[in-house]
Amino acid sequence: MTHAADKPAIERVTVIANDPVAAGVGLIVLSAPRCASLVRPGQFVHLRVATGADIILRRPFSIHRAYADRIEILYQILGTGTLRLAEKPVGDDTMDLVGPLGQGWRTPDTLSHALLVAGGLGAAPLGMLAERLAERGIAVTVAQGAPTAERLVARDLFERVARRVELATDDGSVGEQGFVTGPVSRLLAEESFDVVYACGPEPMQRAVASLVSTADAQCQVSLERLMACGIGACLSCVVSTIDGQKRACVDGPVFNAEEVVWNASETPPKH
Amino acid sequence: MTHAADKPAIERVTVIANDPVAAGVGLIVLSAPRCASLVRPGQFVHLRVATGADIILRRPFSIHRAYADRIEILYQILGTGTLRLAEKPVGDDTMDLVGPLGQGWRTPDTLSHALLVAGGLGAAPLGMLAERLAERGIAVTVAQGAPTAERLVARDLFERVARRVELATDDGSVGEQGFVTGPVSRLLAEESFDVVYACGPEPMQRAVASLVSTADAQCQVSLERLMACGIGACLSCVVSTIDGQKRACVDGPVFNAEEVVWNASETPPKH
Amino acid sequence: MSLNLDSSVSIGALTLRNPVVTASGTFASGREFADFVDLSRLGAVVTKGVSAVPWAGNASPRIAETSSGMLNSIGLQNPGVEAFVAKDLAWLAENAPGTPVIVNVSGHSVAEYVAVIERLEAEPTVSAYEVNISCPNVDAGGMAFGTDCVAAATVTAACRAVTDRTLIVKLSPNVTDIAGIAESVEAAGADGLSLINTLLGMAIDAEKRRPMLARGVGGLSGPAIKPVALRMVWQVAQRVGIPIVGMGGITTGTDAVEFLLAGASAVAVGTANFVDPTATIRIADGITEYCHRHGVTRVADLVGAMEV
Amino acid sequence: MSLNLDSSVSIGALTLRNPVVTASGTFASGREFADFVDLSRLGAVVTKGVSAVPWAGNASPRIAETSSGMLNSIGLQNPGVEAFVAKDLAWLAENAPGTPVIVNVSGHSVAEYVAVIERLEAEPTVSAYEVNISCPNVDAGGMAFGTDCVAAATVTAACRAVTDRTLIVKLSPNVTDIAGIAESVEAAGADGLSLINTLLGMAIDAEKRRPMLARGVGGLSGPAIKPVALRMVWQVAQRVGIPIVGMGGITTGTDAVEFLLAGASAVAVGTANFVDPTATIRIADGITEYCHRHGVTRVADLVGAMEV
Ligand SMILES: Cc1cc2nc3c(=O)[nH]c(=O)nc-3n(C[C@H](O)[C@H](O)[C@H](O)COP(=O)(O)OP(=O)(O)OC[C@H]3O[C@@H](n4cnc5c(N)ncnc54)[C@H](O)[C@@H]3O)c2cc1C
Ligand SMILES: Cc1cc2nc3c(=O)[nH]c(=O)nc-3n(C[C@H](O)[C@H](O)[C@H](O)COP(=O)(O)OP(=O)(O)OC[C@H]3O[C@@H](n4cnc5c(N)ncnc54)[C@H](O)[C@@H]3O)c2cc1C
Ligand SMILES: Cc1cc2nc3c(=O)[nH]c(=O)nc-3n(C[C@H](O)[C@H](O)[C@H](O)COP(=O)(O)O)c2cc1C
Ligand SMILES: Cc1cc2nc3c(=O)[nH]c(=O)nc-3n(C[C@H](O)[C@H](O)[C@H](O)COP(=O)(O)O)c2cc1C
Ligand code: FES
Ligand code: FES
Repeated sequence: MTHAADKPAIERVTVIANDPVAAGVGLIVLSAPRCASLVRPGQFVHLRVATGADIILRRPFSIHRAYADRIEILYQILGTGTLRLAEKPVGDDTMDLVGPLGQGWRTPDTLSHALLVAGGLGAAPLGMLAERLAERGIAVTVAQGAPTAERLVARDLFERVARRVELATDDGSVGEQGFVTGPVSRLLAEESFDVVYACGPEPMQRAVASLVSTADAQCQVSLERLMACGIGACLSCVVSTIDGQKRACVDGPVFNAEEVVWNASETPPKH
Repeated sequence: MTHAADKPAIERVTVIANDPVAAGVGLIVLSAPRCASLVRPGQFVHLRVATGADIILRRPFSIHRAYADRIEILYQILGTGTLRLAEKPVGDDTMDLVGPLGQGWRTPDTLSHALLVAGGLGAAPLGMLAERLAERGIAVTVAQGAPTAERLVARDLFERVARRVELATDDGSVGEQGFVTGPVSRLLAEESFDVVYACGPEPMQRAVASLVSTADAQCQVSLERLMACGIGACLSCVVSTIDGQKRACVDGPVFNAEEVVWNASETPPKH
Repeated sequence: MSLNLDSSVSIGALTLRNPVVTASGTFASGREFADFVDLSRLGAVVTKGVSAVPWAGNASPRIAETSSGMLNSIGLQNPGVEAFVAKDLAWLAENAPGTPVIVNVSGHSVAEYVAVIERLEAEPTVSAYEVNISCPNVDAGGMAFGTDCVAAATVTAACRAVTDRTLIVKLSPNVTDIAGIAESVEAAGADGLSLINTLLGMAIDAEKRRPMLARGVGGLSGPAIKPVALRMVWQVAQRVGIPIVGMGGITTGTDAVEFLLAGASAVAVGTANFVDPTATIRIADGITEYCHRHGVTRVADLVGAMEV
Repeated sequence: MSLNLDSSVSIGALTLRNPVVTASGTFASGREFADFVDLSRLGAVVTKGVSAVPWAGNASPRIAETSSGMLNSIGLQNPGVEAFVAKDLAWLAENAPGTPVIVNVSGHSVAEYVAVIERLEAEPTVSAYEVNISCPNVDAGGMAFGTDCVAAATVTAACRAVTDRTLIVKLSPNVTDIAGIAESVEAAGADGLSLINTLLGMAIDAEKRRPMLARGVGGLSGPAIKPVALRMVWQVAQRVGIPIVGMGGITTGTDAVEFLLAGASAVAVGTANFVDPTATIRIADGITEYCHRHGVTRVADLVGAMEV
């Protein structure tokens, strides 16, 4: 099988850095030249965290940033796999990835003003998008929410590239107190956007989608599902859509909000 | 349960050193204060090499040497567990042992001249014995055999403490060519020993035992069996004896040769 | 901290101070673990299999390691009921007086099972019997009794007839319909069920082109079988009224809680004892910790509390 | 280096260039793996389950990870035989012309199994059928057919009646006597058997007190089940004369050789495809390497070559 340039492949990775960025959240930098050169914002990798271990499945992670021969992954420690990921020392070369995978964020040529909505770890797949849009001279506004100020991961990145950043925290430690939907509705009222890109807990994405549906902007969401194969073969990652069942790994993870038939039971037990 | 001073216990260990000593053979030095202070020559530890791994059972290893707060294990890479052991970096503190376990070599007070017969990795449980006997001023003679000169592991230790060392290698690269039984029969003819301590492949131990039976010396052998629990509960390590089935882990691993009913099928598939 | 937690559970007339017992054959009769475990903290000691006369067990090798599990073909080696009474029961009476003793009973025939129980009726320190009709490692009897409803009921009824003590029957997972067998055993008078025994498996040495075990096949245990065990405990709990001792791969307190939620009233720890000789106590503490974290005041409230 | 090795094996009239095929439901119809695997190097592509009409499958979550394994309750979601012919068969004919296609057939009733085969008889690029009477993830039909000798024989005979192509029947491991079922299926006209399908299992979320899978139970696969699979392949091989496609946890070439030695004529790779998308080829290469190391010149010579 010839690896057509843009096709996913298995790639051995080396840990360049792996540091905590907030309580229970880490940022790992991996050397992965092929993936780094091919990945588009919103795509993910299926990472083999452990070999010879009691856990056998790969773990899917969005690519937070990509540059030169490196990719960055923002991860939250949820269970065995992410715990082992957090323990990987610099220089570790035991992991491999399958990627880049999935359909990323769609950025029409006509795009002139984008609103990025990040809830908690939802900031992960939006980092690279914000950077690439800014590079293209597209106006980027960000609405970010998290439980606490400390958990506003990637906030610096957003502050750096975005025209405007509105924050919300559950505890009000920074920005307005409450959910990110607060700033979002204000922004939708004050400004006009071509596309709204949302990622975070599914209820939050759903709420954002309904807010946007009343404004005249397109809304894209990145959905999480349990994934065995990550490449479209096992049907473990189904997403109910108005066109029937789709696969989050190959038809997504990014979907147009209008096509999604929201179904809480489909979301992974964790997150 | 109070840990009566000499009882086995679970002890977390730290890797002090771990280096190859011959092709496929390594020597690992572990910090294990309790075990180091209690162990008697010929005893072993049940080492948990991996946690969260696909292999769940502990691995039994003889204690090659013990001093201060340390124990040394001489290991041959045979499969998954020993391969992982060989990969343990200095400073690793993920392993724990259960030990010290089993009945070690018996050294009667009347003992004045001992013959130690080591075949290949059989040198492992004999190292500490040679040192302790020498410390007690008991004359130690060693007959050591291996496939090649390089595989005469612990040879330096034996040369250091033994009155006399006779070698045999399959390829004749050092000592006489052939099995260790050659030097053994010569030594039995030339000198007289109170006890012969033998460890190595079971056919070799059996051969040595029959040689000794004609001389008037006592013969002890250290037997290997597959072990699940290592503490006498599971009956996976049975040794056929003239007094019925015994357990290598608690009734052994050292047995008097005369009581052993040699049964090739009982020996582990490997070694 | 366990002051405000009632950890006790019941199996028939027998009350256990906590739900953690030992899985037969993995804990001998406790003596070998006394250096690691305070036996007075166990819900009960379930002894190794005891037969009317001494059994030599199977040829070696008797174990083989598999992914997240192990195979064994020990074959119920034991010195017979008389030696058991003289050595093990006596030792337990002296060293773990407060801990219930559940004797695991083996037999090649109905008569042999009955003979063991009849002999033990004379022993005041026996609290209950666990009749093993599911050992995959003996030719006659053993699993054969556990794979057929009629045979299972026959053994159960015969044992029931000779004792008023709590009678637990241990079921084989190597069947099409374990719940059906469970119902027959309940109808035949069992006070409780324990499941699962090992799954019949095989390991092969490709280099030598031989089975790893001298016997060829053996019983699979350990974390690998936990999903099958949970499913069977849950299925059986839906269909019978008597309490269940659940087992199969239990290694942590969370594993144990999963079995309770599936419908087990108690849990047995087996293979985990080989990996960590203190496993039973660690698991009991884990259950306590879970209860405190979830505001559970009676462990018994967890039994069958899964929402499906 | 494989020049001097004959890797071909036969299942009925069908000859495979090597013994490695894909396990149904883990490889879709090959398209998704084309980026990783040279499909022309596979012994055959065994497709996902195909039914007469589209099936929606089960609710999510549909998978759960377990020790050295995974549970799935996909439920044979598929677009039905017409869509399969139009999309998958056409794609395979164009992109893997030299590779035999074995269609895995699903049904809720005998009539549905027959309907799928009758429709596919018109398709020249179908080499064989694998009739799945063992899916634990559908309520009607599915496993029910695979757990009863009579029902299994009925489905087999009905399928046999409508095709002369190689007919393989896939057996369920969730039975007391798989060899007995195998004999009935052989007697009913099957050309081959494949085993094992998944073991029925369950995973529980202790924190949420809910099953991990929306369906509650699911099928256990992966290395955890290899010992059970090897035992069943070996038991069945002793009792039937037709070839066996062995599967269950195969992850390495050595695993595959173990199944051949136990009596399988071919091996299927399932869950391993999720861990390593190139697993099938790696395993085929591993078998070749083993043969060279052991001086084996025909892979077929390994079939059933275990000394017991
Ligand atoms: C397309 C995609 C992109 C993702 N990007 C990120 C990211 O950038 N950063 C991040 O922290 N997490 C991300 N996740 C979630 C991440 O995959 C899970 O947190 C992770 O798999 C948990 O593994 P674990 O072993 O720690 O948890 P465990 O609960 O022990 O895992 C058990 C099983 O459940 C699966 N699982 C558990 N939670 C999730 C989940 N939320 N989504 C998918 N599978 C899950 C695991 O993969 C494993 O198979 C993403 C998920 C998807 C589908
Ligand atoms: C009392 C005793 C003392 C020992 N002392 C030493 C020593 O000092 N140095 C040394 O190199 N080896 C020693 N061994 C052998 C050592 O335990 C095995 O080589 C080791 O367990 C192999 O593990 P593995 O995972 O690498 O091999 P694998 O073959 O992958 O192991 C698979 C299973 O078989 C068991 N096993 C395989 N070979 C043996 C064997 N020969 N003996 C016991 N179990 C085995 C493993 O423990 C494991 O349970 C001793 C064995 C015993 C019983
Ligand atoms: C080495 C060994 C010996 C066993 N002996 C017995 C026995 O004598 N009687 C019995 O009923 N079960 C016996 N079993 C089965 C266990 O009691 C238990 O049912 C099974 O191992 C599953 O639990 P686990 O996965 O926690 O080990 C034995 C299991 C092992 C591993
Ligand atoms: C996600 C998944 C889907 C499956 N779908 C099917 C199917 O459609 N038809 C079938 O006969 N078997 C199906 N199986 C069973 C496999 O083909 C195979 O029999 C089983 O997984 C054991 O092999 P393994 O351990 O290598 O995965 C499926 C297995 C998995 C894991
Ligand atoms: S993860 Fe397998 S199809 Fe999406
Ligand atoms: S290893 Fe368990 S009794 Fe010896």
